[in-house]
Amino acid sequence: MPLMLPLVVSCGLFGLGLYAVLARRHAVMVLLGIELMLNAASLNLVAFDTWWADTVHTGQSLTLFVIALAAAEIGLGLAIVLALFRAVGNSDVDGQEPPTSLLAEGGDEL
Amino acid sequence: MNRRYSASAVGITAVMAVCAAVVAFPRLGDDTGPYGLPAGRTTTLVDGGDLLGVSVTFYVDHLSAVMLLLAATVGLLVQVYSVAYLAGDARYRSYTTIIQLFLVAMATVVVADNLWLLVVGWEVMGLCSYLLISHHWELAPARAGAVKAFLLTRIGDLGLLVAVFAIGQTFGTYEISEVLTAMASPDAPEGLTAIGLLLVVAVIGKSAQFPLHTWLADAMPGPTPISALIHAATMVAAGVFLVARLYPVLAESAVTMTVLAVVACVTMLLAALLALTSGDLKRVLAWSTVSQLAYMFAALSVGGYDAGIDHLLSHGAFKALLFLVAGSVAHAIGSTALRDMGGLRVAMPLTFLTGTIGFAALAGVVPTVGFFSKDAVLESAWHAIGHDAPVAPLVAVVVLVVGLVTAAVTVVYSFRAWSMTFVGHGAPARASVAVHEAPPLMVGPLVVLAAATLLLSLAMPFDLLMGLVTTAIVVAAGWLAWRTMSAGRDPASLLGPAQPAFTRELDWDLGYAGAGVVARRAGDLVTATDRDVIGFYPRAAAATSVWLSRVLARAQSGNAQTYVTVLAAGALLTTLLVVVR
Amino acid sequence: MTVVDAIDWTSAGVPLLVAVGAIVVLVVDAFWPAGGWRRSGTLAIASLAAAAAWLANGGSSGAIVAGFSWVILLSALAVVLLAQVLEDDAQMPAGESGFLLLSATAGALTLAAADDFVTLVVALELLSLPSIALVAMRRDRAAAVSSAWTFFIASATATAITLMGLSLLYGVTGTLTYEGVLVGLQDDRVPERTTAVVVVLVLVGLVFKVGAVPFHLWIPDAYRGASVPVAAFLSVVSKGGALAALLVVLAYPFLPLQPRWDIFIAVVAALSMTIGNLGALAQRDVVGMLAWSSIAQGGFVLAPLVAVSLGSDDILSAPLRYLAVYAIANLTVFAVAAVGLRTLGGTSYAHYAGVARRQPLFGVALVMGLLALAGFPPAVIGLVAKYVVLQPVMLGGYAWLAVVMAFNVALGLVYYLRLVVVAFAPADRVDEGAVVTGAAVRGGRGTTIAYSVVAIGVVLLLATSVYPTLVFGPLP
Amino acid sequence: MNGLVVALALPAVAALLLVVLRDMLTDRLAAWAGVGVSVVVAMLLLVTWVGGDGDGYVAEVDLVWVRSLDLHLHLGMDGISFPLLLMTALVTALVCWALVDDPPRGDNATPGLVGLLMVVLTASIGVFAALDLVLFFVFFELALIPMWFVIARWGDPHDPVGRRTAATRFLLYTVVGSALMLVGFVTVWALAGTVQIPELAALGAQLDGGWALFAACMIALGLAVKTPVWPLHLWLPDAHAKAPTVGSVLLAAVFLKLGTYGLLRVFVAVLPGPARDLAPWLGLLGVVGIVVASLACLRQADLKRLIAYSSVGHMGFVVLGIATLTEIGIAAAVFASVAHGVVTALLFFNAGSLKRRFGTAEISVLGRGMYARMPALAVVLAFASVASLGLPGLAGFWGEMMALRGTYEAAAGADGAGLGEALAAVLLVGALLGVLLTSAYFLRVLRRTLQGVPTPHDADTDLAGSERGIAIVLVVAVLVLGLVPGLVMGVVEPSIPAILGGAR
Repeated sequence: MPLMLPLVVSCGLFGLGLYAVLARRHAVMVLLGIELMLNAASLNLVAFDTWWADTVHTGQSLTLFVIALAAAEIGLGLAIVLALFRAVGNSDVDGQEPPTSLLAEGGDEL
Repeated sequence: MNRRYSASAVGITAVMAVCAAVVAFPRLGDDTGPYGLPAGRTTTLVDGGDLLGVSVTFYVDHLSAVMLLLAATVGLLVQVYSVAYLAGDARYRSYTTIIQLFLVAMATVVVADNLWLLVVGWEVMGLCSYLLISHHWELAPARAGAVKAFLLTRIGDLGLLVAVFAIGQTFGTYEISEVLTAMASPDAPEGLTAIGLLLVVAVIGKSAQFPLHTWLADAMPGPTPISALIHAATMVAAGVFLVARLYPVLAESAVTMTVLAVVACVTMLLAALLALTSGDLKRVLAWSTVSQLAYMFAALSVGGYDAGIDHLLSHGAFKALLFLVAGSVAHAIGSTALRDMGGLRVAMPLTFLTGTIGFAALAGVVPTVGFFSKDAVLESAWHAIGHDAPVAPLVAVVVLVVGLVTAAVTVVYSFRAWSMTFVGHGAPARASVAVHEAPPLMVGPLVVLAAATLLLSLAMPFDLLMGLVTTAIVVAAGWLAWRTMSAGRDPASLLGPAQPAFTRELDWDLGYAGAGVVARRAGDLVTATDRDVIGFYPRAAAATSVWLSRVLARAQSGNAQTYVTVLAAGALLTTLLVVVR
Repeated sequence: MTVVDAIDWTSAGVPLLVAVGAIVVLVVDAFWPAGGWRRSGTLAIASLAAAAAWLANGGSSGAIVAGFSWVILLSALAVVLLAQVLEDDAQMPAGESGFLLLSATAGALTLAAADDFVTLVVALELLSLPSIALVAMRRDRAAAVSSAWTFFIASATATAITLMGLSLLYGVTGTLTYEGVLVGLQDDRVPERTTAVVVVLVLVGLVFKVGAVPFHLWIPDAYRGASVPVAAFLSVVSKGGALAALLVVLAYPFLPLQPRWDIFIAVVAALSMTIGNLGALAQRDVVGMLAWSSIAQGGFVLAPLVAVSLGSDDILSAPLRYLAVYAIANLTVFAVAAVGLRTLGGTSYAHYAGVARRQPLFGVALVMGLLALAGFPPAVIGLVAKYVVLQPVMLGGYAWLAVVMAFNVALGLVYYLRLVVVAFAPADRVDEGAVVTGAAVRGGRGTTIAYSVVAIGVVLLLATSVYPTLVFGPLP
Repeated sequence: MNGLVVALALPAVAALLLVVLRDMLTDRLAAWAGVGVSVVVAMLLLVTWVGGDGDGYVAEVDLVWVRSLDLHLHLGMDGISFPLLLMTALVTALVCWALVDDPPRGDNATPGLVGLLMVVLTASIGVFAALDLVLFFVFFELALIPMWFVIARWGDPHDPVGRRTAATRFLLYTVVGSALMLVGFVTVWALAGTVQIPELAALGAQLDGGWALFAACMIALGLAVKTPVWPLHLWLPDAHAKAPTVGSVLLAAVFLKLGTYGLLRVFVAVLPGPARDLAPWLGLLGVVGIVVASLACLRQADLKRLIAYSSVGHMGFVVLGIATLTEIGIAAAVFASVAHGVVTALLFFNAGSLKRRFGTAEISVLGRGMYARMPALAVVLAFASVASLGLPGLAGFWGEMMALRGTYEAAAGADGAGLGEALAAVLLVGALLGVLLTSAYFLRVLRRTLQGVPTPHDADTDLAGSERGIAIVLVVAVLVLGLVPGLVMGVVEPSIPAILGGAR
C-alpha cells in the first residue's frame, strides 16, 4: 500500500476533527472531533511504522499510548460536560459564561 | 537709621579708595605706551590649574592706575553725595552695598591680569548696573531700563567670552601680561582679526556704542549718582579700557580698527544729535556720554592711545560732575525734564557755577579739561593721516571730519541744556515748594569735581593748531545756539524736518521690541510643540495601550471554540512564519 | 535483541516517588476519608520530600534537568502548603485535590526528564489532565467548570496538534528518541521547510502549556475560574515542566533546525510579553492580573531559548534561572492572593486598598513579589533575572527582541506597581466605603500555614535580592 | 572598613529603621535623623576621599556578587564621581532639614518620607560609585519607585490627579529609557564579556562596529531620558512642578546628574568609538535643548515649571560639553552638574517656600514687589536666578563657560574633538543665543515677582527657620563654587583621562 494513502486519509481526519471542534455546538460532537484528530495522528504513526519497518515499533507503541490518552481525555471531557450540564442545563458549548466586564471600576492610580 | 549706614558706607568706600590709591600711585610712572613690554607689576594670588586657566593674578600699570584712581575718586564722591541725595530712602543700605560691590568689580577689571578674572569683574559690574538702575523698582521705566541694560550689555559680554576663548586658543594663555609680551615679541601671532572683532562686540555692548547704544539712555531712571558713577565715569568706560588694555591685539588688524572707527563715528554723531533733541536733562547727558565714549574709541582706532585714555579721564571727571549737577537739580525740583527747569542759577548758585564748568568742559571750552582732551583726540586723527596709523588715511579723514562736526553739535546741545536748565526763569515759578541750593554733602562733591575739571587740564597735552580750530568751532556753534535760543526757538529745530525722527530716537527700540516679540512667539511655538507634537507620541502610546488592553479583556468571551480558533489560526500562522523565513 | 533499554531508574525515581505519593493520597483518602487537608497535605509533602531526597542524591540525568526538577518540586511543595488554605472554606475535596496535584507534578517532572518524545507526550497529558480536573473541581464557582471546559478543549486540540507533529516527525526521522531525532534532522533528505513545519507542530503543545500567545486564551479564564492555589500551580509548576521540556527539545533534538524555529520562538515570546502585559493593564483583580502577567512572563522566559544553539551553559541555564526567580516571586504573590481571598474577602484591588498598613507582611510581600516580577529594585533579584534572559538574546543578536523586551519591562511595571500603590494607599486616601471588607476573617490553621508561604517567599526574595548567588549559585 | 561602602549602606539601614520604627518617631526627630545620616555620609565620603592615595579609584572594593553571572559589588570613586557624591549627600541633608519645619501632609508621615529619601540617597551614591554596569543599573533603578511615591503622595496638594499623572509620566519615561539602557549594557557584555567598568574602559577602543553602535544608542537613549535631552524632556516639567519641594530639589540636583554621570562613565568611557559617532547628534540635541528650553521658559506662568524647563537648558550645556569630547568639555560636564545641583536646589527651595505660602507657584498669584514684602526670600531668589543665568563669579558660570569653550575648541579644530568644525561653530552660536535667552527669562521673573508696586498678601512671611539656614548654606556653596572653581577642578582634572582615555 502506498504511503500516500494513509497520509491523505489522516489529513482528512485531522481536518474533519478540527472542524468539529471549531464549529460544532454540541459538546459531544466537539469531543468526537478531538477523538478524530488524535486518531489521525495514530493513523500516521502506524503508517510510518510500517513504512520505516521500525524494529522497535515506536509508532505502534505510541499509538497504544495515544489510544489510552484519548480514553482518558474523553473521560475527563465527558465528566466536565456532565458538570456543565448540571450547572447550566444544556450541553451547548458556547456562551457558557456571560462575558463579564473584567474592568472593575475604581480610580486609576497609574 | 540711614545715618549709621551712611557713615559706614562712606567709611568703607574711603578705605577702598585709599587702598586703590596706595596701589595706583607708584605705578603711574609705568607709562610705556601700548606696544611696550608690559611694565606693570604682576601678582599671583591663586593659581587655578592648567585646564581651566583661571587664576587670581593682578597686573597693575599706568592704565590700571589711572582707571583705579578715577573709579576710587568718583566712587567716594558719589558715596558722599548719596548720603544726602538718598537721605530717607528705605533702600539706602542695599544701594551703598551694591556700589561697594561695583567698585570692587571695577577694580578687579582694571587690575586683573587673568582674563577670566577680568570677565568676572566685567559681568559683576553689569549686574550691579542692573540692580542699581532698578533701584526704584516700583517704577516701570526703571524696571524696563534695567532689563534692557542687562540684556544688551550681555550681548557684548558674550562677544567678550568668545574673544577670551579665542585668545586662549591663539596665545595659549589667559594672562594679559603674557599676551602683551607675546605681541611685543618679534614672532607675534598674526591673523587676530576675529579676536579683535569679538572684542569690538564686547565694548559695543558695554560702552553703549552703535548699534547697541540705546540702553544707556534708558538706564537713566536709576538714581542720578549711579548714572554719574556707573553710566558715565567708570563702567561704560571699561570698554575703552579693554580696548586700551589689549591694544596691540586689536591694532594688529586694520579691519578691526576700521570697524571700530566706523562704529565710533556713527555713534559719535548719532548720539550727539540725539542729545540735541532730547527733552530730559539726564537723557541729554546719557547721549552725550555715548557720544564722548565714541570719541575715545575714535582716538584709539586711529592710533591715539594716549588721547583716548586722556579723554577717558577728563570725561570721567566732567561727566560725573554734570550728572551730579543734574542730580542736584532733580533733587531740588523733583524732575529731570528740561521743560520743568529754567532760571535755576539764582536759586542754586553753586550748582549753577559747577554745572557751567561741566557744560563748558563738555563743549570743549578753554581752559577746561574737555578742551584739551578733545583736541588731543582730534589731533590724533589728524596725525593719523599720512603717518603710520592702524587705519587707512581715508578712515582717519572721516574720523577727523565727523569729530569736528560732532564737536559743533556738542557745543550746541551743551549750550541748549545749560541754558534751559539755568537761564531764563521757569522752575522756581512753577515749583510748589521753594527751590534752594542742595545740601553741603551734595555740593561738596560738585566743587571737588569742578575743581578737577579745571585742574586736570594741567596734565593734558596741548596742540595749538587744533586748539584754534576747535575754539573757532566752539565760538561759531555757541553763537548759533545763542542766536537760536534768544530767538525763542529750540536749537533742536536746527535739524529741520529730521527733528521728530531724532526725538523718537530713530525708533531704534522697535527693533528690540520686535526681537522680544519674536522670542515670545517662538516660546509659544515651543510650548505648543512640547504639548501637541512631542507630547503626542507618549500620550498616543499610552492611549493605545489602554485601548488594546480593553480590547484584550473583551476578547476573553469565555467561548471555548473562539479560543480554539485563535489557537489553530495561531499555529497556522506561526508555521507559515517558519516556512517563509 | 533488546527492544527496550533498561529503565533509567535514577531519572525515573523522582517522578515515580511523586506518582506513588499521589496514589497513596488517593487510596488513603478513599478508605479513611476523614483525614482532610492536613493528612493529604502531609502525605503529599512526604512524597515530595522523598523525591527531593532522591534528587539530592543524584537522581537526575543532567544538571539542567535537575535544576528544573528542583524548581518544580519546591514549587509544588509551596502549592501544597498554600492549598491548606482551602481547608478553611472547603472549596475543594482534599484527597482528590492532593492526588491531582501530585499527579500533575509527576507529569511536570517527567516532562522535564523525558528523553523520548513518547515519554514527552505521556508526561504532557499526565500534566494536563489533572490540571484540568483541578480547575474544574472548585465547588463554589460555576465559572470553574466552564473555564475548565475551555481549558480542556484548548489543551486537547494543542495535544492533538503536537501528536500530529510527532507522527510526522516520526515519519521524517523514523524514531522518536531525542538522540535519534537529532541524527535524523541532521539528514537533509527531507526539505528543511517541511521539517521546520513538523517541528513547529510538535512545539505547539509545549508552548501551549507555557501559555504563550497565540495559545494563551485559556489562561485568564482558567486562573480566574480555578481556586487560587491551583492557579498558582498552573502558573509555576505546569509552566516550569513545559519550559523544561521545551528547552531540552530545542537544545537537543531540534538543534539542527535552530535557524528555522528561532523566529517562531522569538515571535511567540515577543507577542506573549506584549499581549500579556497589555491584557494585564486593564485588570483590577489580583488573580486576573497575575494570569495575564504569567502570559507576559512566559514571553520573557521563552526569549532566551532563541539562542540555545550557541550552546554555552550560561545560555542553557538562563531560562531556568529566570524560572526560579519567577517561581519564588509569583508564588509569593499568589500566596498573598490565596490568603487574601480568605482574610480580606476577595481578590479585587478594592480589597487590597491600604492593606500594607494593616498587614505589613502583605505589604512587603507585594512590594518584593510584584517588583521582582517587574524586574525592579528593591527586588533586585527580579532585575538580575531580566538581565539573565537578555544575555542570550543579545548574544544571539536578536536586537529587536531585546528592544521589545525592554519596552515590556516598562509596560509591566505599570500594572505591577499599581497594585503596590493600592496596597500602600495612605489611610486618608482609602475611601472606607469603597474598601470591600467582605468576610474579613482571621482564617483557621490552614490559612496560617498558607500565610507561612508568604513569609517564606518574602524571606527568600529579600535574601536573594541582597545576594542573588543564593538562588543562582545552586542552579547550574 | 571601607568608607564608601559604609556611606552606601548607612542610608539604607537608616531607611529601614525609619520605616520600622516610624510609630516611635516624631516628625521632627525623623527629619533630623535624615539630616544626621546625610551629613555623616558626606563626612565619610570626604574623609575617605582625602584619605585616598589619589591613584586610580579611591576606596575601591571589588567583591563577587553573583558568581555565575560574573557580577561584582564593585565600587570606587574618582574625581568625576566624588564631587557629585558630595553634592548629593549635602543636598539630601538640606532636603531633610527642610522637612523639619515643613513636615509632609498626613499623620506622622515624615519617617516614611525620610525613609524614601534615604533610599534615594543610597541609590544615588550607588550610581555614582558603581564600577559594575549591572550594579550601576540596579542603583539607577532603585531610586525610581521611591521617587514615584514622593511625587505621587506628597506632591502638589491641590492637584491629586495631576501629581499622580506627573509621577507616572516621570516613571514611565525613565523606565523605558533605562530598560533600553539595560539592553545596551547586555550588548556591551555580549561584545566584551565583562561588565566591570574599569576593564571595559581599558579595552574601550576595541568596542567598535555596528553592535557597539547599537549598544551606545541604547545606552545614550536611556541616559538621555534621565538627563534629559530634548526631545525626551517632557517628563521633567510636570514632575518638577508637581513634586513636593524635597522631590523637586532631589530630582533636579541629583536625579538629572545620574544621567549626565552615566553619559560620562558609561557612554564616553566604555564606548568611545560609537560615542564619537553619536557626539554630533548629542551636541545638536543639547543645543536645541538649550534654545528650546529657554524659549519655553519665556512663556511659563508657573515658577516651578519655569525652573524645571531651565534645568533642561542647563543640562543642554552639560550634554554639549560631553559631546565635544574635549578635556574641557568633560570638566564642564562635571562642574556644571555640581553647580546646577546647588543652584537649582536653591531655586527650588525658594519656589517651594513660595508655594508653601501661597499654595501655588503661579507667577500671577505670587504678586509683585517681593523685595518689599519678603526681602530675604526675594534677595535669595534674585541671587539664585543670577547664579542660574550664569553670572561669572557664581557657580553657574564656569560650567557653561567650559562647555562653550569646549565647543569653541572644537570649532577651532582641536584634535580629537567630537564635533566637526562647522557644526561646532553653529552650536556655539546657538548656545550663546541660549545664554542670552536664559538671562532674558530670569530677568522677566525677577521683574514680574520681585519688582513692581508691592501687592501685600496675608501669606507674606519672610524666610524663617530651616528655610533661612538652607538658603545660607546654598548661597555660600554657590559663592564658593563660583569664586574658587579650582576647588572642584583640582579634583576633576586628574580623572579626565580615565573618561577620555579610550576616546583618544
